[in-house]
Amino acid sequence: MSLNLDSSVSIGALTLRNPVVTASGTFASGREFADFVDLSRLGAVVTKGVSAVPWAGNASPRIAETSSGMLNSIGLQNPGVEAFVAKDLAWLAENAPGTPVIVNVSGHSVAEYVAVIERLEAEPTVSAYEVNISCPNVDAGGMAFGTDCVAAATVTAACRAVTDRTLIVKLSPNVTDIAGIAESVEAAGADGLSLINTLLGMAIDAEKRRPMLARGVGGLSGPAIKPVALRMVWQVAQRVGIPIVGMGGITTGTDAVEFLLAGASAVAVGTANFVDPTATIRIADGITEYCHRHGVTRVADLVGAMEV
Amino acid sequence: MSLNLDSSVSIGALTLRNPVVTASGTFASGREFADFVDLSRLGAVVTKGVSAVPWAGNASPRIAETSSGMLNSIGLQNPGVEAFVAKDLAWLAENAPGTPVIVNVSGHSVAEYVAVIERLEAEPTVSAYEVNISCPNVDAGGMAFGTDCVAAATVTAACRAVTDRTLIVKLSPNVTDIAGIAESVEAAGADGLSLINTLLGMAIDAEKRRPMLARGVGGLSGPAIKPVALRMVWQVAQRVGIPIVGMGGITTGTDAVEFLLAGASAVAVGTANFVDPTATIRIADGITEYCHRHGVTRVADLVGAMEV
Amino acid sequence: MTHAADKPAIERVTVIANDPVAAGVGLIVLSAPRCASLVRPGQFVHLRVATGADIILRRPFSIHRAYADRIEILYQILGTGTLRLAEKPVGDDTMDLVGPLGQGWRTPDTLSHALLVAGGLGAAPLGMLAERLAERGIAVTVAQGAPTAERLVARDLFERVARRVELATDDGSVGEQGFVTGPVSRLLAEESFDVVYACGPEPMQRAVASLVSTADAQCQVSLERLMACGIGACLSCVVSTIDGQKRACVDGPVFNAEEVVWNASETPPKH
Amino acid sequence: MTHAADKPAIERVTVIANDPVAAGVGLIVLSAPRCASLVRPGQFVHLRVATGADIILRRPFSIHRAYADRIEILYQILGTGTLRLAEKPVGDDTMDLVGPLGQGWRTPDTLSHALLVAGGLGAAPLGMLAERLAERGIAVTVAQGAPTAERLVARDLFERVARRVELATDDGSVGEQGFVTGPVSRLLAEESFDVVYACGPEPMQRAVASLVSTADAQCQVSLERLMACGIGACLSCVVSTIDGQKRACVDGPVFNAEEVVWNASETPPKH
Ligand SMILES: Cc1cc2nc3c(=O)[nH]c(=O)nc-3n(C[C@H](O)[C@H](O)[C@H](O)COP(=O)(O)OP(=O)(O)OC[C@H]3O[C@@H](n4cnc5c(N)ncnc54)[C@H](O)[C@@H]3O)c2cc1C
Ligand SMILES: Cc1cc2nc3c(=O)[nH]c(=O)nc-3n(C[C@H](O)[C@H](O)[C@H](O)COP(=O)(O)OP(=O)(O)OC[C@H]3O[C@@H](n4cnc5c(N)ncnc54)[C@H](O)[C@@H]3O)c2cc1C
Ligand SMILES: Cc1cc2nc3c(=O)[nH]c(=O)nc-3n(C[C@H](O)[C@H](O)[C@H](O)COP(=O)(O)O)c2cc1C
Ligand SMILES: Cc1cc2nc3c(=O)[nH]c(=O)nc-3n(C[C@H](O)[C@H](O)[C@H](O)COP(=O)(O)O)c2cc1C
Ligand code: FES
Ligand code: FES
Repeated sequence: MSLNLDSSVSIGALTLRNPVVTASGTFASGREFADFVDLSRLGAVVTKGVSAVPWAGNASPRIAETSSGMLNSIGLQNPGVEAFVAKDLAWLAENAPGTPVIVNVSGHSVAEYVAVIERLEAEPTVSAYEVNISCPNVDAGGMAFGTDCVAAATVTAACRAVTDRTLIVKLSPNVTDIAGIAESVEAAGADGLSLINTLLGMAIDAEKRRPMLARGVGGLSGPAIKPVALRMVWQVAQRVGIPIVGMGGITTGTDAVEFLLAGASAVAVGTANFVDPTATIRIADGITEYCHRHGVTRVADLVGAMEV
Repeated sequence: MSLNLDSSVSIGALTLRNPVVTASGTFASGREFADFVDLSRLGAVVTKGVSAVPWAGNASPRIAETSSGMLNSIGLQNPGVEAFVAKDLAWLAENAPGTPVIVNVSGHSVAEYVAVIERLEAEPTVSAYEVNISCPNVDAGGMAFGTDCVAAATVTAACRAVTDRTLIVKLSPNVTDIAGIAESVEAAGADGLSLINTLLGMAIDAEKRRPMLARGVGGLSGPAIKPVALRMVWQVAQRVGIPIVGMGGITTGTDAVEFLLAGASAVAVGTANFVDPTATIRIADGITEYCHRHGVTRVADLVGAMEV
Repeated sequence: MTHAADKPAIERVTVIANDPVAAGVGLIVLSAPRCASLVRPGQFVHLRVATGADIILRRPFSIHRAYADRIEILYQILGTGTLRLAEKPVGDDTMDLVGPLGQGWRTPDTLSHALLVAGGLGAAPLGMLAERLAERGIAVTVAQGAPTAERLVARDLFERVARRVELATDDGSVGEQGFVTGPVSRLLAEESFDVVYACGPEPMQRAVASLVSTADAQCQVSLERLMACGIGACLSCVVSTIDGQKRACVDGPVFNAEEVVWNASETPPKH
Repeated sequence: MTHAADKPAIERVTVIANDPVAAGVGLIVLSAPRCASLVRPGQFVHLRVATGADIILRRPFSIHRAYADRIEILYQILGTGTLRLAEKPVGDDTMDLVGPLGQGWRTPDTLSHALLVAGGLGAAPLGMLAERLAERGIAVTVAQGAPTAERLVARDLFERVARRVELATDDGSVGEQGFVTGPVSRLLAEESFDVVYACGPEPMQRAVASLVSTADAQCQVSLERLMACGIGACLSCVVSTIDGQKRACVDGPVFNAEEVVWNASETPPKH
């Protein structure tokens, strides 16, 4: 039935067969979900955060459940770019050849972000980079870059300088004016933006009088944050010209359509993958169903189509 | 059974018989809840926002439900300070004589905030002011004052200059560094801080392709925001010396205890009043029960007692 | 706080029956002794349909009928809350209500002939009114409209207590084809009424009000608004009136048609 | 994605029975044909206890027993999720599981005598193991400990299939008074085992592991961690090992005791 529907959307030079991608850190590099999801049906696989050298991540406990959401302080644990290339990229090339791979890039410093990209430039199967300047779970770097216009622009420009591939910058919601940051990042050469990363939050164990997370604070995700995410996508879409990958609590096809209407060109599914490992496909089907019901023939026509 | 428990807490010169107060705008001025709540059992009644002249508020729809939360864009509709004095203050003086009244003050400009306080200085039954520099639902003023250190300090200093009563400033969570704003407000003479006001959010009706709220955006409240509120109370408590009234999603006694442990000296109950009109009392009883279970003899001992 | 006898209160309810009455419409019978004994026609309850759920707000529902220790609610499945209501099994005791709430229909002592105008689910708050008026020996005429004959909910109740019932359906499956305003204008021409009580989609209520304004009868309408608190505190349910903004939950939901400043944007997105 | 026969899948389950077996402990029997046919001892399921609820994450539970089209879960009521699980009526079909998940107990072909050490709810993942080992004619000895006699859950199962069962309770209400480590050290002295399988509070597993390290037997432990995804993607369930960080959900929950770098902070706040 999707024959008469054009589901493709574009992020810079990159065309996605449909707008549904995976949210970094919630889908590993796809292998763990291959039992549940036909990876060839995804718009793209956005990998977990990859850093120049291996990162151990934070102490446990690393997650806590909250009302309609969860906190995490994983801290970008990853085996580093070399192991990523050898294991994850190789696996993806073999098992999901037709699906674009967007590598989420982590760093403690501008140099580290650049180092990861420079290393990956040699890899033909990487389609785009998503530079994470918004992780609330690492001390140095991480969110710090995402909360200041100048720092955000600096990282962006440095990454831009070393790649011609589609460059997406992932923004932090823990700021006063996300649209201002978005403008600086656009000016610095980003091809697209993804938002939102998690909201900085905390959960407390009243019985033990301790934070639930070993790190104390963590990133809030899930349906609880959807209203904040929709608002930010909408605000940013008013102010920039580059495409947006919207995310934050997306659980159903209708949620995804709301993000498209607010101005996102694509949507990422994160926490929902933990609740329903088939969430990405269910959501893609939901978008298709919505389009048929509303006589929409091009998903791209929904982008920013909200009447305010 | 609360005989052997000292539930009193202090905010500046003001002593509350227990830490549970009402969150502004969710309890009107108490009259509407008198059928459900013994007002004499509240730590204080924090009134709805009061402005110098009547405000009509925003267009409808003004609320939308979200996962474990709600959005509102009431827009501080109120009949102005004169009507407030004649109707609400008079009613409170007669029907809740022993309960401190904290008036939540709204303004579009510094002069308007000052005007409201100057008028209320003449009223003996006002115990304290809560200056709302964080309302996301008014265009001029409102949140603008709460998202900038200088503006926040200016409003605070101007209000401080015209009253010796306990002055509480209500902070916006829609900022990069709430602790920084808190420090400026403390330096400008505030006796206490209350946080958090609502997170700016949006809900979209996918079928109609319109925002759910007539105003487009609104303030997110309820359990969904509790993790963000706890984190901010904790961050601010590390950086200021003045007492904090903590709020954001408090629904149970345990929730309230979490805020006390994070560093709040008192807690405000908002959205929960809509779900259970007796929420304030249920929560106060829950704190008492917790103290008995943990052998706590002074509620004040719980303030900031979290081990990190 | 002493619960002055007629004041609203929180009351745990038990499901006595819960059955479909038309496509997407159900009738739930609840055991709620206190509310049943206090409620007046046109009042509503604020029902907590779910606890520990992702939806936190209560849902407002008119009381369709009240007798002995029971109340009846006629509900249309519109979204999450009403869907969960429809799934409540007999015996379920997880819900509680706040009520009875609001100002009901006003029935002057001089009232001798009343016209009740029900559009679709608008029949809900009119059921109890029709019964109580009939009990008082007041002549009741009903004009009821719906998309189809099947959707003429509570039609039997009206047929039972009303002197005369005129029907209209969009598809003409019963009564005259078209909106309920058809029968209403005919009735206003043929008979004289002291008060016209109207409930249904707001455009329909508005149309009825303007028809009545030309006749010499008083017109009352029951308005729907989004409601958070249901008890007058949150100002989410404002109704524009010639005397300024009022609250549907405590100043209404029933208003005199003349005082209402009709404002489509105020009506809930659904219904 | 083709579901290779032994791969985990999402499976809707129906509640066949759900009864308390001790204070705060229940046994739920679920119809789950696919999972029942694939599961190996020591594996677990990630159960979606509630939908449309304020809690969104699944809950991991060991499979206590599996037969025909059914699986049994032995659960302790700890919080919201397990409380809701305890409230599930027979016939409920609102839950689904992801499973079977994880690496179960390893049972070498050379295995001839196994010691199963169960502390409290640690009996859960050992029930199926005891049955399957006995079916294979392998000698099973069980050391079980709990706060009280009543809390010796699955004791009957162990008595049924084990060659020998030694008990310990904190209150001495049955067996020797004290921790299960008492019987374990005695058994290790008296008999010789190829493998010791331990599950229970992590301090107890750690104690058992060090006892075994002095004997010449292999020791396997089943570890609990907070789990979001349950399938290896989120890294919320890390276990420190001598080979670095592993994931309890896919590399475990069963680990060889020697490879575990015991780290109390990694264990869930509860249990
Ligand atoms: C005074 C009053 C009396 C009512 N009486 C009845 C009745 O007798 N029978 C009946 O079927 N319905 C009645 N309604 C409408 C009923 O409240 C809504 O249909 C119901 O709240 C929808 O909830 P939902 O979760 O299914 O829909 P959703 O759209 O999922 O609800 C989302 C939010 O919007 C609110 N909402 C959605 N539609 C309406 C609406 N039309 N009015 C008010 N709030 C709405 C819900 O309460 C909830 O807060 C009445 C409304 C009011 C104000
Ligand atoms: C592999 C594995 C097998 C398990 N097998 C069993 C079993 O057979 N029987 C049994 O009773 N319990 C078992 N548990 C523990 C069980 O998962 C928790 O008791 C349960 O998740 C608590 O949920 P709750 O909502 O009641 O508690 P809450 O404290 O309200 O849960 C809050 C959050 O913490 C998590 N959580 C809390 N305690 C634990 C814990 N001990 N382990 C993992 N997550 C936890 C919950 O999953 C949820 O995400 C197992 C855990 C794991 C990891
Ligand atoms: C467990 C977990 C790990 C995450 N890891 C990363 C990461 O490595 N890099 C990143 O940019 N975002 C990371 N995120 C953020 C998500 O990609 C996403 O921005 C956020 O969770 C909001 O979407 P959601 O509500 O659908 O989960 C992580 C989120 C979760 C829950
Ligand atoms: C309907 C509504 C109206 C509100 N009006 C005001 C107000 O007038 N002044 C103010 O300072 N805060 C106002 N608030 C914010 C609350 O006081 C509180 O800060 C916020 O809702 C978070 O608490 P909660 O999650 O317990 O509701 C309002 C909140 C709601 C939901
Ligand atoms: S619903 Fe809150 S004032 Fe009417
Ligand atoms: S629970 Fe997600 S990796 Fe183990």
